[in-house]
Amino acid sequence: MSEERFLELLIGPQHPGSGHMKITAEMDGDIIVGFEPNIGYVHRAVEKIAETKTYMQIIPLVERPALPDTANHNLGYTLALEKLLGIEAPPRAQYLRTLLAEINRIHSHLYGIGIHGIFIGSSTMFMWAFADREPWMELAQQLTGARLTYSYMIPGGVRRNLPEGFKDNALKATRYMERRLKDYDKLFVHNPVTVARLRDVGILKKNLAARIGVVGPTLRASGISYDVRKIEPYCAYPHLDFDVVVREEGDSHARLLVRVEEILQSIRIIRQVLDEVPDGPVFLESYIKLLSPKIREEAEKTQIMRFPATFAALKPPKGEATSRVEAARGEVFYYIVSDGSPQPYRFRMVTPSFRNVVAFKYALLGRRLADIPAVYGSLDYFPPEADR
Amino acid sequence: MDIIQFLLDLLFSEAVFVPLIFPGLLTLTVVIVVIIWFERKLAAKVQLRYGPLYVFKPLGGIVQLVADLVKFLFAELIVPKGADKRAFLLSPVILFTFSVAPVVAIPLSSGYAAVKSDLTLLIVPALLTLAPIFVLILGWSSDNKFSFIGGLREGYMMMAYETTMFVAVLAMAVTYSSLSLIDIAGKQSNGLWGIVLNPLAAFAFFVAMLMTTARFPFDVTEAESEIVIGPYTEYSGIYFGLCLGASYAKLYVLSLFFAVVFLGGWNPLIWPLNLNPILPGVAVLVKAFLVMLFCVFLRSVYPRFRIDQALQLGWHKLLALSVASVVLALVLIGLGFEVG
Amino acid sequence: MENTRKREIEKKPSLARKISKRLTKLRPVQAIRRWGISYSLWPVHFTTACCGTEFAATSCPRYDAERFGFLPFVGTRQCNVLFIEGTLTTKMAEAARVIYQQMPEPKFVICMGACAIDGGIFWNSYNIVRPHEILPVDVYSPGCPPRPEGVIKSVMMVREKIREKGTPYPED
Amino acid sequence: MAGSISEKLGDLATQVSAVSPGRLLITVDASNIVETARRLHEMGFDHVKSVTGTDYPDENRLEVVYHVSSFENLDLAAFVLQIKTSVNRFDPNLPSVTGIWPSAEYLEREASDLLGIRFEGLSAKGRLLLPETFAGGPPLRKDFKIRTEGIDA
Repeated sequence: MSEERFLELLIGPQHPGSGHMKITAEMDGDIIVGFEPNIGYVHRAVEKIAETKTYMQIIPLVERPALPDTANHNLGYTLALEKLLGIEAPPRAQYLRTLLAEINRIHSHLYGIGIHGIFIGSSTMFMWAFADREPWMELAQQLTGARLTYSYMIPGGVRRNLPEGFKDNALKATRYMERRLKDYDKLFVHNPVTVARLRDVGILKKNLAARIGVVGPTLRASGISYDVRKIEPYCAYPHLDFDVVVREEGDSHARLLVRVEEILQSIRIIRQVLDEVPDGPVFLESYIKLLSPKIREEAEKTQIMRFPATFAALKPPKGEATSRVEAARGEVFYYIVSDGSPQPYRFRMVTPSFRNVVAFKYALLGRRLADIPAVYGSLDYFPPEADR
Repeated sequence: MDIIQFLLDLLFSEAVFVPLIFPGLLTLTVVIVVIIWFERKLAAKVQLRYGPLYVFKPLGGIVQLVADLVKFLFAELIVPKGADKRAFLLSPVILFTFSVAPVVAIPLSSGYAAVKSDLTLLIVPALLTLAPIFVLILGWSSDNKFSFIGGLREGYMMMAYETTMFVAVLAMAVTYSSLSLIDIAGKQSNGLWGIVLNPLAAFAFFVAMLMTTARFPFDVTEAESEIVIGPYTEYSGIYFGLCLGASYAKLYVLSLFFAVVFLGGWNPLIWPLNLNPILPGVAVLVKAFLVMLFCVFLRSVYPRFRIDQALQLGWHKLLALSVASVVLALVLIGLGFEVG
Repeated sequence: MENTRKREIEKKPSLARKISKRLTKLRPVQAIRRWGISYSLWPVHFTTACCGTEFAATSCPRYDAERFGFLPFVGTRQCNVLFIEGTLTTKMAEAARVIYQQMPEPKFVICMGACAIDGGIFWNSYNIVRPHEILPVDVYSPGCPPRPEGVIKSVMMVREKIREKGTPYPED
Repeated sequence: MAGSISEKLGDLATQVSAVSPGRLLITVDASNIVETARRLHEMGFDHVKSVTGTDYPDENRLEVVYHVSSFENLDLAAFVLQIKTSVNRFDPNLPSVTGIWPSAEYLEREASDLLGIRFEGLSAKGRLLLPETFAGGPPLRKDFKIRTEGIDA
């Protein structure tokens, strides 16, 4: 009899609340007594393929697993590669990188909020968040030429200079976003039903969160002020003034609020970057010198950089490099082993979603069936990123 | 000739005309088509979109649901391997029938009703009680865990909302000291509508109505991110259309009921117009339609409650509220307040 | 004796079927059917990979595919379009086949993204499947990821296909 | 930092050195990995960022790398420790550190899935990322070949 007490529920991979994974949930009535996420449905072997590609070809590759958050993944890889090459981008490029990273953080957070909304039944929040992603993607498109897959950061700088009129558009977008966040607050974030659904659901206590190693907003919602932008500042972050958003509750609602408040911090950063961006080249002078005079002239005129020919077979010296950056979902960690050939000998990428997948088990045991989507959405779990 | 005359008489007799044409099946179909279109358009408006548009552009895609129905009609009907075939195929039909059936007891004017009984106030909720049983059956017969959970949730919700609903109806019966809907509507002719007389009962009934028809924020039986579409998960083709239709039919019937009991029925229309049975009926229909619109509009405002929260609300708050409404009605009567 | 009885049993449903078949072959009925299906393409909720983000953007305010009656829906039994959103991994391919079989006829498959065409950037991965090997694909939408306009275009192409060629009946 | 760590680890570690700002390299023997983990955990390094390996078929060894840092102690968080150890390619056995760092669970499962390292004491069995039916060796080993661009591709 005792075995039949529990109902084994297979959720996914085709299920509106599962995303790209299969969840095996054991239910005792409405209570979850066993929870096992079965991931790997989007495992596309990024780490193995990277070993067959040149260093420049890996840039688009690392973006694909985390499509809503490409800029930060691109940035992390570029930083690791620059460490291997022993170069550093010029200051203006550093600011432009920060700019794109923050724009990307905003629209990635909006993506997370929207998915969280639809998971607990608010289709309007989903639509609004996705509608308000568009201005930011439009901005990024103005800067880089692509909607999602920017490939903007290259070793030694960035691909394009700031286009004309960008500052006005960006400021307009920040003002719009601030206005919209107030609307979100009324409709969704502090809607009584939302609060009832999310508060005290899926709690990760402070020491538990540190022990199981979750990252990003999930960690910060549990009261740990860990943000790579402050711990190990990169790009222009040391010169910028912003706060790390921390909440103590550790529940789903706290994670949602962290996301909302981080959008405000990102807006603050974008405003500072637009004001303070220094003049100068956006690509390393020593690389620009390698270009043929004609191409160099053209690049100077259009402000769109061209790769020097050496980039086709970029050969970093033998060695290892690690880098970490704070992507929208948390810390991305890269570890590259070079053997001096044009392809990396070993390429390792640890994504935030992969490190957060462990949180499901701890946050959901003993909760109810309806809490699965509420917690899932709050972790902002993006399966392709986790599976790589 | 006699036969034709007989058939015409039969068709226009209230016993046939009411359930089949107005306000029965035919009107219901049109109302469903329009209300779902409105639902999608309204949600789209809130969500900064257009919603269905190109299917018949001059009228803003109003026939979108007709296209969907045609698609469902011609789609393959799949009976899952493990399903109990008879129950699987029969229960949606019965569900739909029982969801529409109460319409016969709702009078649309003082002289226009199929069932001329003194107990119509009770007939409508009583008939509606039968429908959820078939949701349970179809959830069970689908041989799918999500359908099963959905069916169970419907069962739980049924227990929670029906008590409230009946107590609220009882409160209105006390207020009007009558069990006949015609009487009740008649007593509101002085402009004192039920919603003014007993707002507590109106509110409790309205929330119970949201629960029974699975509207937001009590969408727990069809909560898509948890249990796909609940009991209807395995239904394809026109059978899914029937299940969907049943839920809207229920909303329609309850909205008519709400309009008659709480919103004054056909009352704004004055005496000469009352002679034609259709015109007062249209007034009721318009009121019911507005109630339906409000119900479906909630979709774009609220997320959904968890099942335990919905039940808690049903048992703890709403039941208390409905009991309070009975007390209010008794007080009104006790003060010698004569209605109508 | 047994034979005739058997024939009777076989004949009985076939008469009803014949009538319904005759009816559905009528020109106006066919026209209505095509019109209905072409304006009511419901893709099933099945995100295979990262193109899902752009797919979601397609039904959201700026692109609003619901204008065309394109309503992403949750259950397999009610939908008639299977969107392969990007890479199909070995694990996911099994699910994709099951979902395709669960969907009622008539059904259509749209492949989104370069990965769904021939692997795209992941062409040499050990864990991917090319969708055309396991599913009858109707329309491809190229790009990495395709822009939402491209997704809407692919829906339009399916619509045109239905209108021009019609769709097979399940029993044919 | 390197000094205090090497003091804490004593002769467990064969090498403790700072390789770049904020990065420390610790080399230990495979048998000492759990003890090293325990001592580092006592120091406040509370989570694992990455568990992975690099295959060196020529030297017949699989270099396993743990990247460790801290969340709760923000001074330690500025450092990422790179704990390296080597195992035999043909018999890659390692004790699991999940007892000390639960955050290593999925990372170790991934490493055992993709690199074929057996972690003793890892409770979860079965594959993590690859399908159960996956044939062929661990894909991240160097002898697992995939197609490459070129004339013969």
